Amino acid sequence: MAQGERTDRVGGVLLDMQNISLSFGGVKALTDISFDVREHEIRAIIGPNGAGKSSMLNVLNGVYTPQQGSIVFDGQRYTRMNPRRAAEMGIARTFQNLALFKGMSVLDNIMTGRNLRMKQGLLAQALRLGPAEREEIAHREVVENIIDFLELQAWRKTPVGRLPYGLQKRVDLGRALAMEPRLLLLDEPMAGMNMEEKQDMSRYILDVNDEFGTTIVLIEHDMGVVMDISDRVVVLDYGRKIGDGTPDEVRSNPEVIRAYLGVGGEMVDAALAAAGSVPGAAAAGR
Amino acid sequence: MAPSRSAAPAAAQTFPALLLEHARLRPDKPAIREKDLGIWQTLTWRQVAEAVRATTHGLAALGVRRGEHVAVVGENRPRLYMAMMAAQCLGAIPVPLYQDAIAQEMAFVLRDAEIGVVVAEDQEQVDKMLEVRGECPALRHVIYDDPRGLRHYRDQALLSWDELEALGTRHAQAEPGFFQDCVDAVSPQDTAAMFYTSGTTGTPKGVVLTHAALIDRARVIERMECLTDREDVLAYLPPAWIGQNMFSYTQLLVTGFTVNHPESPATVEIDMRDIGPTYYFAPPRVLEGLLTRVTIRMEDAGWIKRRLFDSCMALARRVGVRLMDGEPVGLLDRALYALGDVLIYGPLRNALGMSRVRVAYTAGEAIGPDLFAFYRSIGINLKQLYGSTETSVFVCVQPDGKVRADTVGPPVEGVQIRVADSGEIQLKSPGLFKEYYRNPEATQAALTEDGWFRTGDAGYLDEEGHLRIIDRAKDVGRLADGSLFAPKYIENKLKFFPYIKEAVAFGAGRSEVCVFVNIDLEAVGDWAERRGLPYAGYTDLASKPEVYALIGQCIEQVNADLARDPKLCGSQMRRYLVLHKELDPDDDELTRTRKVRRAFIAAKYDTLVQAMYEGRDSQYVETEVKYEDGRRGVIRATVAIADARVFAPALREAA
Amino acid sequence: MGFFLETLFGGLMSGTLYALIGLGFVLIFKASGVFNFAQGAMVLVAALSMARFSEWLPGWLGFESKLLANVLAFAVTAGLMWLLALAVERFVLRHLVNQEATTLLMATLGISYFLDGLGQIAFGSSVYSIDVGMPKDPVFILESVFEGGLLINLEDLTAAAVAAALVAGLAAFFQFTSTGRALRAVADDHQAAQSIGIALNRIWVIVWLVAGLVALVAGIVWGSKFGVQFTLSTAALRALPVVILGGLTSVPGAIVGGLIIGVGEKLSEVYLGPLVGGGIEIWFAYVLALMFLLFRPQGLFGERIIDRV
Amino acid sequence: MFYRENGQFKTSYRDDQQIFPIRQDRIFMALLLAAAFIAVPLLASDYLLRALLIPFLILSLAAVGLNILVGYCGQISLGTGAFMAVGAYAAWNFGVRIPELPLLVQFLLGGACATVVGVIFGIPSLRIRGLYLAVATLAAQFFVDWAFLRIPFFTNYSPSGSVAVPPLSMFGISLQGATARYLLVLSIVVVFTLVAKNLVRGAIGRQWMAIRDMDVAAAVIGIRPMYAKLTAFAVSSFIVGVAGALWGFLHLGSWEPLAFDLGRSFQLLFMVIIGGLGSLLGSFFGAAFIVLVPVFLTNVPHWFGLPLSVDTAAHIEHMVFGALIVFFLIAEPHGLARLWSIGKEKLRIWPFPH
Repeated sequence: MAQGERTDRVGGVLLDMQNISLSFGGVKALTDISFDVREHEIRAIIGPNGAGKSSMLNVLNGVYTPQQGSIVFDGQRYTRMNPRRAAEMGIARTFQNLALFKGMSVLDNIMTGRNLRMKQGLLAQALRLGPAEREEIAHREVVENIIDFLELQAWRKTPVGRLPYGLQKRVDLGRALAMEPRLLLLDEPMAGMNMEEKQDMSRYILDVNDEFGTTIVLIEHDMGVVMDISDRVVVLDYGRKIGDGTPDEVRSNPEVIRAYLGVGGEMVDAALAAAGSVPGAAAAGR
Repeated sequence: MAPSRSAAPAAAQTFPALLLEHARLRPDKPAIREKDLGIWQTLTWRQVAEAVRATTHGLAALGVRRGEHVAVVGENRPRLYMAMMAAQCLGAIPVPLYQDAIAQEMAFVLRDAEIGVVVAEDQEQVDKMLEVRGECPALRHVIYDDPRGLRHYRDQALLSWDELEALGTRHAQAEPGFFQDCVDAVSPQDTAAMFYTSGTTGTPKGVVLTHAALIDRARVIERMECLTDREDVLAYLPPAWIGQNMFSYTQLLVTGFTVNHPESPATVEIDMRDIGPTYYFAPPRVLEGLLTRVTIRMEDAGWIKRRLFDSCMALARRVGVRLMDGEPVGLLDRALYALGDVLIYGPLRNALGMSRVRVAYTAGEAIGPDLFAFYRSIGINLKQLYGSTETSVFVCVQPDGKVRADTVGPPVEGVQIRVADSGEIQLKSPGLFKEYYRNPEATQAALTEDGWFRTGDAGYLDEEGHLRIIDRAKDVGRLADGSLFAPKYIENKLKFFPYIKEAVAFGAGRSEVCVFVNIDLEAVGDWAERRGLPYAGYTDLASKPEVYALIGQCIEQVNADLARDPKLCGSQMRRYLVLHKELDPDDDELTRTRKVRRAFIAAKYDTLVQAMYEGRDSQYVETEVKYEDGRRGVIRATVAIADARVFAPALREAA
Repeated sequence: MGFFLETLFGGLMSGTLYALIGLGFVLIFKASGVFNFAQGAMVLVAALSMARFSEWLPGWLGFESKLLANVLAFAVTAGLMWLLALAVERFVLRHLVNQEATTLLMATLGISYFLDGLGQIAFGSSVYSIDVGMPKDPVFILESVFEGGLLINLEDLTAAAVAAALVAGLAAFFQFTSTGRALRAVADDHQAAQSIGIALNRIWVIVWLVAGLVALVAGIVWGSKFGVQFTLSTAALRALPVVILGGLTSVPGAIVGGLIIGVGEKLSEVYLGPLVGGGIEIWFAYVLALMFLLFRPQGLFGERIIDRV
Repeated sequence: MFYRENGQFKTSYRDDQQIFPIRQDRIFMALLLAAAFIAVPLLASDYLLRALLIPFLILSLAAVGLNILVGYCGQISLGTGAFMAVGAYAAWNFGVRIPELPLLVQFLLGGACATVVGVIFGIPSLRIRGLYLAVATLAAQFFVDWAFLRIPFFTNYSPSGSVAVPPLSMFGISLQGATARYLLVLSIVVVFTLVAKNLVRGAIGRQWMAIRDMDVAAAVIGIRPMYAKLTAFAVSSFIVGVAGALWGFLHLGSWEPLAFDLGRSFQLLFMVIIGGLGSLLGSFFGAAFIVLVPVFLTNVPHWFGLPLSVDTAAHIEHMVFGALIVFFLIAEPHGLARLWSIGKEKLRIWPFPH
């Protein structure tokens, strides 16, 4: 269960971003960025605020359309993506500023993640015919497994609005997992969490990667955690790629340090502290 | 269909036989439910029997032989239960381990019982096993129930439950008759299970219990409480603890009711409300916790509701218990109580998950009379029982209608009790253990030469034949005049008062009994505020004459109690004082588990002790204290000493 | 050709009316993000009170002068509008800060119902007239260009003039007065506005007052043309497409939109109506706006909406 | 207080997902239905049925329809009246032109037509949101009003422009009596409410709510906004259309476009607001409320012996509604339904406050 074994499992290139450039009315958000993601690996995109991390994700799953560059997913080349297609191809994501469905229960929120797989027609649903009910139940079972996996049992039927922030983050992850994605995009999964919550979250992320072999791309602010759980890291700064490689390579990259120095000492501390491992991650067998 | 009393005829004298009986008599009735994936997944007796058969073959395939020990470690989980059954079918001996024990503690047991195969619940337990494998040469296989996180474990010893069953089916094809042969080979006198006593003194001891012993006790209780196969039990305590094991495993197999396993420790309360068990068991601390939650939640209620609640509870205190005991109660009170039942008691029982409880037991430690009364008064048939691992739990049980807070009821069918001159309770019972595993000297020490079991508890049978536990035998002392002196007993009685946090009784070898008292700052502080009594901190409050009066009343009540008790009336408290500081583990006055260190305190506060026995009415002391931040300081105070009202033993006849 | 131009003029004229009402919508939306469905009701109430007071006051105070009557009535009504603004802020907006736009919309629906009821209880529900002495007689212009010239209604001209004046006034108000600037600030960003110490509540009162006055003017113009009655309130709804077309946040948008709609209505009514049984001006404006929306959801002059994730 | 949930554990998802998982609720519901189907017809007077219960039920149904659109899918609509009108006129036209058509089929066809119109006017919702959409739906209102007023075909060239339904009967049972009508309406309302419930608690319902709560996230997990919104419009206007047909056939008997004007649209909107957005139960509360207030307003003064003139009463009614809307939006944005569920929760955890 050591690092060695993990890296064996990492397969060929699943996603390849080629020379992506994106701008909003003249303002350049991303400039000619290329990087690839391999099957089963955990790939981190880090960088100071406004480095274009989120824009990167939004391009990845088709919320934004880049002016230049193309996305190669699983051998298929796309110059423009749209959310629906991304979802159908098996790309799921979580959101930085929780985008849960406030009015719905934890269960229903995660159930929505199954909608692409629910085929029963309007009429069948309206009359709750056998097939419709069976389908509902079949997917309920899948969702229950996710709830079990994320240890949300105690809140199954609570409206997500009433949950504490940390739990909502977990539900968000659960909703993405319900799509049984090949590629999972995590937008600052640990933003605004305390150390303990961060450790839990990193444990879940690793477990997802282990249990389901899901390829994961995550954006993070907290270098410490990222360095600990990711196989390779891309560093962005002002929409440009300034570093790419294993955590150690990145950590020793002078340009990276400079970028972080640029935004304040504590980030560097984080970067250096990153050497020390996160118990949560350790517990998960890393 | 009508609920049938355990139809498993006397023929079935072993657990395997019982299992097959139920599979035959009630194949489609639920045997084990588990809240899993959001619903109560149900296993019928047939399914259980089938799974056990496969598992038995599986264990056999792993080379488990008759008489070998098989460890089972985890929460209450159907598969762990079935593993125990399977082991028993093989004639092997299941040894449940405490799931929260650390690896090293387990290592001892694994070595002591030469465990070859462990059935573990999940990654957490598996990790422990792998950690100590080096020290346990015998350990060959670790079977796990929940594969989560174990996917990439490459250890040869590891085996998933499914793999085990697969092995089983193959083995079954090879030797079809095997299972039945094993089952038939098991005899009632064989060892059924081994429980390690948590070992307050020295290393844990393996208590060896036979099929006959366990099953006999369960049968007796089934008759006594008229248990049927319709009962629902919630298994939420460690299965390695004989109490839980008796209720949710032995009785399950004897009576054939349904045992329910909660989803996770975090959801026990919800699951309890879901299931609404009919047959319930809880140690006092659990009941205490529930009651506290109730009071706290009521705090925030509007005043109308609170008034209603308080008045209803008052009524309940007055008549509830008597109704429960079937004593005569005025018609008006009955009517009022019925109303209260709709408004408060019923909903309360529902909130506690006890609406359906027919029989509830508590045991393990002394239970406060108020706490005890609370549950009975709202219509929950809570009763005390007395027993231990060595006695297969049931020694004494309070029969319906004869329930009192301060006794544990009469010996149940088949149990003989005698009180040694030392005051120790000794007993004979069909449920008695065979021996301590590989520990003859301990076994010998536990039994008298004429074969009675030494409980190590001091007490006596009162005139109604109810057993009354006073104290641990070793703690019981005697006053100068030779009469019985049980400090813990007295201290507990005092501590049942909300105002008293700690108490230390002195008197061994002395003429009379005196006590130190620690007031409960919260309770007394609250009491003081309500009567507008200003105070500055603990020491100040403790020295108030009003407080002394308050504590005086408590002591008086206890004395009255003691006076009613022929054996203990001698040890009524003559004098008391309220300590000027709170007893504190940091000052070594309490153990980390908050048990008073009588000797240490006696030495430390010698001046006060002297003062009490010299009859002074106040004494100046300086005491060194350690603060949280490690600084040391000195508290100087003049501690008042008061006399307590005592009662003549005669008072009993008068009353 | 002449006929066409006449229709065109007619359209422009009624367009100014729509513009006036649209102006009310825009003002309030700009400053408080509220889509004020009650604008119509405000027009109705204003018109009613104007009509009635100008009729009552002479009796009460015993004077003859029509002019004076109108002036006083105007003053009184303006006062009423001020009270209304206060009330709305105090009892509604204050409690609905940071609510969703749709919630606020429904609130204003409530207000409009309330006003409809109140207005008619207070002032009665039959048809009244306002006479502020607007020249009614038609005139012919450009007789040199077309024979017979074009028939123009002076009244409409005046209305247009008034509208123009009002817009100019408002523009000036927004540009040059500190309050006006404050309003613009608020419109741009509530938080920011508060942080630089602009009291939202005060702003709201002012804005609703202004909107009230606009409503009053609209009421006068409209009322003196068609008479004052309940239908005014719903008639105002027909001005909604104006803001849709012009963009909710743009004053010029309201004007342009108003004119477009006005013209569109008249032309369609004249040239399209007969084919489908007439009366189409009721919905034409809406369908026009709707079509338009499909291509430019934020309206002619509205700001673009970008949603971030 | 009356809830005893111990032992009501669920051993299958089927049980767990039923509409009323708690036994006490099922009992209550059963009693309620029994009362509605048996007790009421026996006891209620003709006036009560015709003037209160029938309108209440039909408006409830319409509110249910509207609630699906506004409350569940978050697409505000001010054109409900129009869709009712379409339902009513369509049903009537089918009746007139194909006399042998059974009544129920007419109603359903009415609903179908309303669906078509609803979807057409729902298309803008794909591009525009909130306020703009609200205004857009007004277009439907005005257009439809106009169409039925000015296009003679729809009124089968009746000179007066108003239409009247012939004596109705169903399965040979005459529907002239108030009781018969009441029972028919009640049955239809119950059935459609059940259908609506099934939809909102199913996959499609979750899609609607997802769109309502956070449309970007919804799109990211593969929900097609177009599908979700248009189905909402379709289902909503179908139910509203049927309600419209019932309103015309079983309540009014004869009507003209005015019966379904903008006022009606607002009235229905008020119902769902006061009753509770996103709650079918709320639709019924809202309808009851809106039906009762006028009765109240007209009767109360009489009790105090000060008769109000009809239109004064009408004006006061306006004011009260207006005030109430604002009040509810401020005090309890989730309407009566929320109050109800709070009350229910309190009963469940009684005697504890939380």
